[in-house]
Amino acid sequence: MTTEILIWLIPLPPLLAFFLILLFTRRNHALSHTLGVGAAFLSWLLGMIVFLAAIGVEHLGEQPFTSSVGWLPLGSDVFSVGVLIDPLSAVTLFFVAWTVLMIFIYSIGYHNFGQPKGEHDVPGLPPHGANQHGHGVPSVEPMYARFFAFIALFAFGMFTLVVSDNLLTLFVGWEIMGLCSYLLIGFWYAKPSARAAAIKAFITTRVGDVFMLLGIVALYAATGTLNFRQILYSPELLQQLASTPSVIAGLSAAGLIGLLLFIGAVGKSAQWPLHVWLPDAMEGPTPVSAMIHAATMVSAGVYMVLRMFPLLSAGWEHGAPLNTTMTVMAFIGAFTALFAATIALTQKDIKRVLAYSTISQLGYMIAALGIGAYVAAAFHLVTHAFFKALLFLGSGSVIHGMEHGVLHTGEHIDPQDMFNMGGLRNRMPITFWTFLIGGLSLSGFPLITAGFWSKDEILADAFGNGHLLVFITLAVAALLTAFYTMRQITLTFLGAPRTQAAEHASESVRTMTAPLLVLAVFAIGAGWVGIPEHFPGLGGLLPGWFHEFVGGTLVANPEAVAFSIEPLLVSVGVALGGLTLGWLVYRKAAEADPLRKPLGAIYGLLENKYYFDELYDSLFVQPAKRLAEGFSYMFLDRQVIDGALHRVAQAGLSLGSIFRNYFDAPVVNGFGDLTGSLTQSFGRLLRKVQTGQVQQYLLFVALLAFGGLFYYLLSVLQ
Amino acid sequence: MIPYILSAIVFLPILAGAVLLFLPARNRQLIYRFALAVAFLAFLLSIVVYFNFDAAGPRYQFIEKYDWLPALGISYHVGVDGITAPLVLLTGVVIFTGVIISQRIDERPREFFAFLFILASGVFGVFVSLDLFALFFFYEIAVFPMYLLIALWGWKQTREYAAMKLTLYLFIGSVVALVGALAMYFASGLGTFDMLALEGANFSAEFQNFWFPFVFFGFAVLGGIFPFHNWSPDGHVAAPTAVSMFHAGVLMKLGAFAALRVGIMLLPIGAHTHLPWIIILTLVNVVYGAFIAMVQTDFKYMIGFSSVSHMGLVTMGFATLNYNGLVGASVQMVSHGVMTALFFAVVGMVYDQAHTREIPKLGGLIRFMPFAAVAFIIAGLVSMGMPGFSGFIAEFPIFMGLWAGGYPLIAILAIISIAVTAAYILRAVSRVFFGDLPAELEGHVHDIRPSEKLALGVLCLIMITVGVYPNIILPMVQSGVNAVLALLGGA
Amino acid sequence: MQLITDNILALILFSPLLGGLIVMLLPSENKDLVRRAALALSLIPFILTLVAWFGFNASPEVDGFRFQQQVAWYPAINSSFHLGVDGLSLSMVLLTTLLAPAAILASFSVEEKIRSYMALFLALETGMLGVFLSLDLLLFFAFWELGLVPMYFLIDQWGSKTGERELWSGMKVSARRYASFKFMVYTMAGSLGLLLAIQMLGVVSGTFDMLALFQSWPGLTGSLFGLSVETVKAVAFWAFAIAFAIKVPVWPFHTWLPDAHTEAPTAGSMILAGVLLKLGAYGFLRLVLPLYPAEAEQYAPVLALLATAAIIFGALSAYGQTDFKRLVAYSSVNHMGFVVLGIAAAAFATGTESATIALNGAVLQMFNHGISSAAMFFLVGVIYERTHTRDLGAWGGLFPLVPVFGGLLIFSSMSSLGLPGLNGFVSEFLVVRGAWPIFTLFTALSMIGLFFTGAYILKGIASTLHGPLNEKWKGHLTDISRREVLVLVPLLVLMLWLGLWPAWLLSVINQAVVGLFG
Amino acid sequence: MIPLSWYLYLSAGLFGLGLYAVLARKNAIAILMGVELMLNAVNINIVAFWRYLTPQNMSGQAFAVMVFAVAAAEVAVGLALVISVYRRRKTVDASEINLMKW
Repeated sequence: MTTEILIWLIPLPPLLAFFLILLFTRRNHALSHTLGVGAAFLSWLLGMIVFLAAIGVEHLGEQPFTSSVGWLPLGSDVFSVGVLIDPLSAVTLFFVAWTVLMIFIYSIGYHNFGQPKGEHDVPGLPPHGANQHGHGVPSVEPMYARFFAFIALFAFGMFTLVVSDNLLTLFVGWEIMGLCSYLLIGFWYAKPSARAAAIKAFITTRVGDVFMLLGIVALYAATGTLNFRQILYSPELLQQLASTPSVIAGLSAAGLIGLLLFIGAVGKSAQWPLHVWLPDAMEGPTPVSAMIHAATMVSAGVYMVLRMFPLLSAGWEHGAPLNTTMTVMAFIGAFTALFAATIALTQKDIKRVLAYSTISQLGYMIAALGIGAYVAAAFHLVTHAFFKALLFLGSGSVIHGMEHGVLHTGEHIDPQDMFNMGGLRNRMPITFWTFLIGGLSLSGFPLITAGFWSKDEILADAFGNGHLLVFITLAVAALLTAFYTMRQITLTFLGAPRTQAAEHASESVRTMTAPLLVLAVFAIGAGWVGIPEHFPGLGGLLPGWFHEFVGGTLVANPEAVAFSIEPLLVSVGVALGGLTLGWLVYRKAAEADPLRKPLGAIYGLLENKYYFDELYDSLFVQPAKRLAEGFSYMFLDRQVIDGALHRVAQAGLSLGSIFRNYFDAPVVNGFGDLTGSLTQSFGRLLRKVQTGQVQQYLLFVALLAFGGLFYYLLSVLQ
Repeated sequence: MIPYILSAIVFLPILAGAVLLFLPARNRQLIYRFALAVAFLAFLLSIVVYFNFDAAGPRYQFIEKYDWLPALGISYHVGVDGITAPLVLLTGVVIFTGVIISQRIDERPREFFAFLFILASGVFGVFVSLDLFALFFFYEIAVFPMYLLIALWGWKQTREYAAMKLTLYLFIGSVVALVGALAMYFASGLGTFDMLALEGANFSAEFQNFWFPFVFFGFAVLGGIFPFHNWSPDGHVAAPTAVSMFHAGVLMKLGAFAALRVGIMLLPIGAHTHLPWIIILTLVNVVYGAFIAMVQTDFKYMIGFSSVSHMGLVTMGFATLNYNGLVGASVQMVSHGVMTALFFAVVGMVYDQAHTREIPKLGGLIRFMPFAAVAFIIAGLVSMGMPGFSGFIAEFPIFMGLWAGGYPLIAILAIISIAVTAAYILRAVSRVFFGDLPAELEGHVHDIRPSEKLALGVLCLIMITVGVYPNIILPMVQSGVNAVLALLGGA
Repeated sequence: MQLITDNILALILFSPLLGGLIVMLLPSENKDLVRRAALALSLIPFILTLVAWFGFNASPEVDGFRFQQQVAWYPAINSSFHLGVDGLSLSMVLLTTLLAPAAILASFSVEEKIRSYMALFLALETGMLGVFLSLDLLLFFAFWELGLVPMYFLIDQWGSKTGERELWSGMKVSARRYASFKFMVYTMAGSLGLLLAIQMLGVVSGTFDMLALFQSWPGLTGSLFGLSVETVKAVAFWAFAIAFAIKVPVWPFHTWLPDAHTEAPTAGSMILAGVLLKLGAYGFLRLVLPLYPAEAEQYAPVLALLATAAIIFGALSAYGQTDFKRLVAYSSVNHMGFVVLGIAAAAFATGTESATIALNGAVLQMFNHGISSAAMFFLVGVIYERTHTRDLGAWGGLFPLVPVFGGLLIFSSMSSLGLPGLNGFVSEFLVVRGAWPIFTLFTALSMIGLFFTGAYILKGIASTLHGPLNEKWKGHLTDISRREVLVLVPLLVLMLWLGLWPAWLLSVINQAVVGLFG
Repeated sequence: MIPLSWYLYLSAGLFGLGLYAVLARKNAIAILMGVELMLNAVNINIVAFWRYLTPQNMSGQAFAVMVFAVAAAEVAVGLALVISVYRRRKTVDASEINLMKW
């Protein structure tokens, strides 16, 4: 029971830190980062305890740590939320806790804690550096405290996502991270580019999110629950979902739900076609990039897919042909892996290269899941988290060093452009070596690096289960990966400095290098837990329990694919080949990229990311704007609806005046007046008789009298 | 039961009018004070009548009966029932407030008040008399002074025209009605004009069907029924404020009431035959009046036509010949009386200061006469049937009456008028009282006098009280209506 | 004490009105006194509501209407002054009495005619409470109409002074007069049908008491006015539905709303969006569903279609705005669309689990939207008071100048955007969940609206706070004041609290929903 | 004894004279005189009828006396009028006195 309580507690410290920092310690840098790091450390501590407890348990898959409380009283029953630690979340928790902690520590140095305030620094812009006895030195980030608050919230989101036992709270964490990525990418909000990037990231991921929300809703509607255990561990329920048809023809309910959820993952993990936001996200401070890309957000996508794998793969058992969802996943994953890798070849910005490599690596995992290589994907997720975090932090440290040089020399160059670097290995050795380890691990340098093992397992799975197309695509991608990784390393650290700034670059402070070292250890060691038993030589040396452990998450623990030599050779080959090629091509590279000439137009295409941004802009963004402003508001509301209302009002008024002017006044009133005037004129006629002559009057009287008399007499006589 | 109270109410004003003529013409203050005192006394008496009326008691109360011309079966026979008691109160209120408002009259106030009081006596007389002859007698007494009041004190441009028009319409109407009445007198063979007796004389269906239109329309003209409504807007506009108040507030009710008392109650069969088509005329009143009011730019004409529209509701309520309709109509008579009196009072105040009634030429008055503005707004809410005010209490049952009477279509068409009313009332309010004061009015507009505030206050108080606590009037109205229904054969 | 607990509802209902009268008696010169008094008086109904709330929760097992009170009012037509609450109305009452003090505190910055302003405001509160509290159809209508009057004057008198609106053929009127007039006449005209239908009901069933009508009316058969009862009911249903749809507002009856909201004074918009719109939705729940179950089921798809249109076009129009306040106004259309969608879904499949969930969601969404839109309007008002513009283009990069304001704006924006963890999400999720199995297509389409919600919210934030600082405001802009923060705090707390622990409210709502439609 | 008819002839003749004077003469005084004649003719009638038809009651004389009174008053008023007209217009010619013309 105590473990469950600990699990509940894991996400809380960062949340508290977030509020405390924003509400109280905004002005105090030291206090703020103490709070932030302290919170991260607490979560890390809890995470580790839980992790150890978890690996201690036999068959954690069957009896995971769970605990839940009623949350929404709905009708007769109650929707409850809670926490769940099973093997998958345990390992995820492990790497998340580590990377998060490292990133927190790293941020202290990265934002120049303890440096003077810059004269021209304003909130919302990167520090311009301060002037200290004559020459420039880095200045402290103006929004130092706020940064820690944001990443604390970010951490909260991620931990929530990992420990939650149901899709809803997972989605909560998911969206909170979305918000934080928005806030953090737009951290230097005064830069229009950063603002645009932030919005782009949020909106693009939101596309996925609304679909995912639908997926969640559909799942809830179909099963009456969102609890992972209740859904994913009842094969009959899954079977039934897989068999019932959905609203969309030819797609089972499971398939529909799976696809909807997967689209969410596509958005979050920046898979094609929703990948566009991720490279722009480099606008944020480097720790943020590491946070978003390596440790948390993008992993969240894959993590969710891993979580829901039983549902996604419902109706598919090992060896059988893939179901719709998985086919889609396999295709998109593999395609993305290759596609992103090709773009990465031509990027100048040290962080963008990593960004695209991230996309491509995530493609790997998705593809792996697509072909059912569950464990391999999880494995690669873990290793990738470590080495990519390492790489990002390393690149951050490089940029930091370069900025130092820039400030020192006053040279006006882009400190992130790799072609302005070179020969940094001497200036910043720790960064160099750690970066090298990370790079090799990324490119899958055989045997020693973590990346090799995970990547090799994916390839082996693809090959062993006969998904040749996927296998080849991934292999090519791996080759390219190795190539651009080496290109990056060569351009950055090897050769001679190309600029003044590069010469005067300096090694970063200890708070930044220490995390690099820690992560470097994992970048190598993390792989050893997953060495296949039958691997020649190394097989038995270390207990390859990872497969056993994580596989236990599933009801039917998938047994590892049989060992075969071809994929091994291929992966070794592509890794080494790519590395050497990269070195050969770029060891003498000057300002211009040697590949530009030979590739020609293709190079331009790649450099501009296949013009996807432009495409989307003209395809979606502009039309949406027109639709909103022109059609919906101006036309529909203002012209059609309001117009109609005004017509009614007009009609009423004119009706009134018609009544008045054409009926009431002439007819009704006229009639009355007419009667009056007629009477008058009649009287005017009679007036003539009034002569005023008394005797005339009397004459009339007399005549009348006689007339009357006469008449009377006549009548009497008859 | 207070003895002679009705006679007191009826004859107090006319005597006071006579006395007034002997007061020195120069001493305006004295004249005004005296008039005010008399009016207030009349008001008090009407209050006494109203609150001493026992809804549970007999149908007619405070009855007095003396022979007048026994040979012709004419007697002075007065009494109030549940329908007339509120109307007596209404008259009391209007005479009181009207006198207050007339303080601004400065040309021959003595004669003005004298005639006003004669008018008042006539009105009281009509409401209380239970004898057909006496009813006509008072009716003419009430109509005749209108002519002089309008022609002598009215709005210079149109007063002769309007006065003549009004008088002709009303006299012709009354003559037509008189013919009908005489026909009844002779046909009944009872040799009496006593209405209670005549109610008993069950006339033949043919007789009723033939004579009902005479009687009904003869009186309904004064009620402003379409197409004989046109005298009223002109009359309202031409008349001096107090007279407009009296006119729209009480006199038109006189017509409607007489149409009910003489027409419907004495000739029930005829009513059943004719009202189904007459109700269409009332519908025209309601809608058409509202629409015309909407396009008026003359403030006072707007109110005039709004009265046409609202009086249409009264006759409409009567025409349904069922419980709800009659209750609603009876309440509407009071509600509209108070409301429109207030309207005209405020319009008069505005006109006295701004010297124009063109709505577009006015504006921003609320800053100078807030009390009057608020009062006008309240009256406006009443007239647009806003719940919580007497208008709603009155109109709602009328429409229910339409449903119950099986005229759903009429109800649906008539309800349009409510929206239109809202439209023109709001328009007037926001044009006249809100916005900015036109430059040419700068310095001409001041707040109204305390006494006038008192007058407006009394009127508002009634409208709100009835709206919030309808029970203050309903029981007696119900008792009156039930009697009518009994005559109508429980229809 | 006994007296209070016995007449609790009447007290809640009339204490604001009395407060208004008291305010009118205060000296108009002493503005601060007037303001403080108004605030204090507006707190009384709130406290009373809390008393009622806890009294209500004290015995959750009791079903039906509580604290009932019946006094003869209009016996001539069998209408009585009948009050009572269930979870549905009580939550709305809580919302009203909570927002009123906030709004009054927000209007402390009003300078002209402050006394009448406050009095009208309190009167308005009574009007709204009356709708929620009355169990008599006539009474319901009475308060329904009464609420319009103060609002009309608030907009017409204290609305934004600038701005014109062209009617037709070049004829222009000042924007606030246009808005107030449109608001009043449109709503009144819309209520005419309701009025007729109510009269008809009264005539046919001889009573206006809701509880009685719920029993007698739906089961009525035979023929009325020469038509079959079904036809009559269908017509009456639409009469009701349109009146409420205009108030909600449902597309395409919504165009009065952006004008009214935009022109109304800040507090006016707060109440307008916070409570007045809820009256319409409440009408659907309280009257339409119980009185016309069959018709509601029959026409629910139409309603759902309109709701979806409201969601989509509301969001789109909001996104198309350059006026911040108008943007927020349209966001109301968008959010209320979800309420109606939920109601329509529930009407279509009464009694099912999904229906219950949808209704819960709808009611909760009413509450949430009340809070968040009020907060949004207030924040817009705050920035408007300082910069005297609402044009999104005129700001930019204000964050460094107004950090606290910025933070609060982002917070409430996120609540209005439906960010999980804040109140908006729970209700939207429930509505979508409830509607999905019933109106799958509409629900799916409404996601477009949900998507654009994000778009316009970010547009708002981005063009006020983010981007390069517009130098013009440097030094001319003070951060949000303590009083203004005080206005927001309760709202923000509720946003968070409802987001994290909605059960405290939802349990009350749920009980009512189950009791009524379960 | 003299038959009733003689009296009637007499009064008829008188009445005729009076009527002629009233209709034909221009002088207002003369017209007045004519009127007087007619009145007296009436008197003769009345008295005659009384004496011959109902001698038992006095109604005949009563009426005759009334007529005297009326005649006297009428003469007084008439003369006064004529005199005042004469004062203003210096004429008593009835044809020139048309004040009552519209």
